[in-house]
Amino acid sequence: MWTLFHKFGSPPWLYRLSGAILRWLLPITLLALVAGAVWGLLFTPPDFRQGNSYRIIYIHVPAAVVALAGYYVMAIAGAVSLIWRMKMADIAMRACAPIGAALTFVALVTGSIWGKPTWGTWWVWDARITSMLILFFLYLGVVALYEAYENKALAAKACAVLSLVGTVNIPIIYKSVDWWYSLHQPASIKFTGGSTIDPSMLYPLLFMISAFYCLFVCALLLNMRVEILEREQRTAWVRALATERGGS
Amino acid sequence: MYFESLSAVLQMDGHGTFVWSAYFITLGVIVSMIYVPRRREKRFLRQLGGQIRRSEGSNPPSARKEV
Amino acid sequence: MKPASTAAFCFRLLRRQLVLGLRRPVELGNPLLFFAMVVALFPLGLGPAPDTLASFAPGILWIVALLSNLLTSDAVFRSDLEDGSLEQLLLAPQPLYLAALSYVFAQWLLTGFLLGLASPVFALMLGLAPAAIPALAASLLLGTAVLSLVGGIGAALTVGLKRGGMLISLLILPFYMPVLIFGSGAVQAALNGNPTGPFLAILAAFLCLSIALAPMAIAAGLRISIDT
Amino acid sequence: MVNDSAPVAVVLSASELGLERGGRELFSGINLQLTRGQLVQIEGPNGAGKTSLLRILAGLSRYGFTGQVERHVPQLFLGHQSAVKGLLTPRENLAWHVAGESSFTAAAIDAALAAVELYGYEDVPSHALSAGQHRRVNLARLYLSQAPLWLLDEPFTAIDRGGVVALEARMLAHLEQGGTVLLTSHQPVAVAYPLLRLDLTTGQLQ
Repeated sequence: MWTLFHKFGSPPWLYRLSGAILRWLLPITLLALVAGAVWGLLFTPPDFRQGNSYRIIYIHVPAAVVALAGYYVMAIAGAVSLIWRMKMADIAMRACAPIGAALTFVALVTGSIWGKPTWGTWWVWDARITSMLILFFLYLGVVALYEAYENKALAAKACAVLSLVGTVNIPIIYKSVDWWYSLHQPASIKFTGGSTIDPSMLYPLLFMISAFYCLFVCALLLNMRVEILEREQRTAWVRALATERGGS
Repeated sequence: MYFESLSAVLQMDGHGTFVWSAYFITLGVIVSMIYVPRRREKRFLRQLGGQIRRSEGSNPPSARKEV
Repeated sequence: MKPASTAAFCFRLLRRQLVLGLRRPVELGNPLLFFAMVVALFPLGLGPAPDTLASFAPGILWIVALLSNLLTSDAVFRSDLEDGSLEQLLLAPQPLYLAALSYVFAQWLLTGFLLGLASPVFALMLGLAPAAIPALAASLLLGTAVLSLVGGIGAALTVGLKRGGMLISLLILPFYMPVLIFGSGAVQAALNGNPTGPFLAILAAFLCLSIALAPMAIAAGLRISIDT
Repeated sequence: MVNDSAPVAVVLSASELGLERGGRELFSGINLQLTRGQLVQIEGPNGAGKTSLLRILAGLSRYGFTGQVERHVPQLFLGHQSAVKGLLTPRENLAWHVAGESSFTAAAIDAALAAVELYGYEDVPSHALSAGQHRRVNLARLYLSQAPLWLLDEPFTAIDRGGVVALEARMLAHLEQGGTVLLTSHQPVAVAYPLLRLDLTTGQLQ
């Protein structure tokens, strides 16, 4: 267990491992995303109330789910970085923020596009959309804080503290927004009633959610590889790699 | 296959614009999520490789003057 | 000689911060003045119709209180960092958790507490029904304490940065939202004749949670900020 | 170095300290064991990391360095900044000091302020004092504190000749009582006491 833990702290080992994982995970992920999209777009029946516009669910919900999970991944990496002072946890945390922000952005934009045919307006202060918007702000806050620090080792620690504070706060924010929405809005335009979804619509959704999780892992590893190289650029193994790969 | 023709797939009973634009925006974001770090990695390795060659002062294999 | 006992040390810090605040009475008045000025902007922007203003009053008063707290949060640790007091504070053998709590408590007494006491005046200016005024003052007293604690986290994380002013708002405004929801909710409930107890209880729960956790984050943030 | 000395006498020990800033190695492999009654000056050119080392030893820098630091006794750290609040009087500055030392009596504070030649300035708001006088308020803590270990960063900056002589006398008294002084300074330290030098470029204590 501890040897594995220490191995994760070793940049060249992680760099090679991530390369090996990406070699097969990246094609599988892309294939799964395409397959899931085709399944959702072409092989599921339309919703009896919303017609075909509900097909946006196959990207909206997975993006939202993974964006939220990504915040917790970031916070866990932050906690590891603060407690064990592991350099690789810093790097993982740093890599999470832009990916999470991108996925939150997708969830917001697709939610907004979905809102137009459903509610007749591009933006509704619906509890979920509002919560997503706040999550987007939280991610951007981490990115902004990281960029503001000149010393990147300290930047990572500061972001770790911020993301841990966010972890405590996110459930509170979500519950508050939920409650706020139910107070101000009669529950008439509630949709995607969670458990009542038909299996023929649910399976492609679950499939897409797993594909988005794989996408998150791929993007995380890709971003971490760049950060590893930039931080370790004075070490012998990166220089050897650069002469070998970038020499031509 | 739920739809009968390609035009039905594109139109989706009038919701086609919304559905397809949502999917294409997502596609764009996903592609950039994969492409941007890969390009950064390649560019970084190329720059560092060049830096190392410059500092070592080694001549290219075919020591020809470039124009 | 032993170092000062923790209680004596916290009392000493609190007294020091309060004296520092009270020796600059003008700066003490600034958040209140800001509050008054922004409140005056709303009739100009929304029109002077008493009905409109009264219906927006709970939200307006709470948002302005939030902004005024945000502006003062930035300064909690800044002067101490600039003159080197902060590094001495971090070297003190007493727990930094309690020291951070003392700083935030002093800051709240000088801003949020005064704001809560002065809020009935501004509420009357906006035509808020008198029945809702106790709820406004109570929710502001509880809520601004939470805001000060959360704002302290942002202040601790950004105090070492040259341009922290804008950044701190980006970092902590999302964390202010639950307080805003329940704070203005309390006033709204009082306006509608509903009991305000549950709202105040939730705000008090937020306060307990932030007293327990925020000083830890502040302490961690200060240790990072001082480590240049 | 002082492995044969009794462990009780060790006030601060550091092993294998290394620091990298902006991709450049400032120092590495610093091993240090300070015992009671030692006077040590950290030496090195500008930018060698003297202040950084002192801050690591004090426990202010916690991230970004390698190695271990252990402090065994209470310390007094005086940094570049004087930690004096302009709105407080010198007396209040010392009485409500944030470093958490014990509460000093008014008489002790007055005596300390007199020792740094601020007699008569006790109740003047500090913003009316000069930068050198702010330094002196800070140095008054050396007369009040009971901490055996002093970490002083450039203590002679911005004080006049008389102040330097008084400070050196205070350091000598502290050392003779079994205290330890670790300092950085660009000026030669004229204390009639064996001076050890820590060279940052070699990491050797001489």
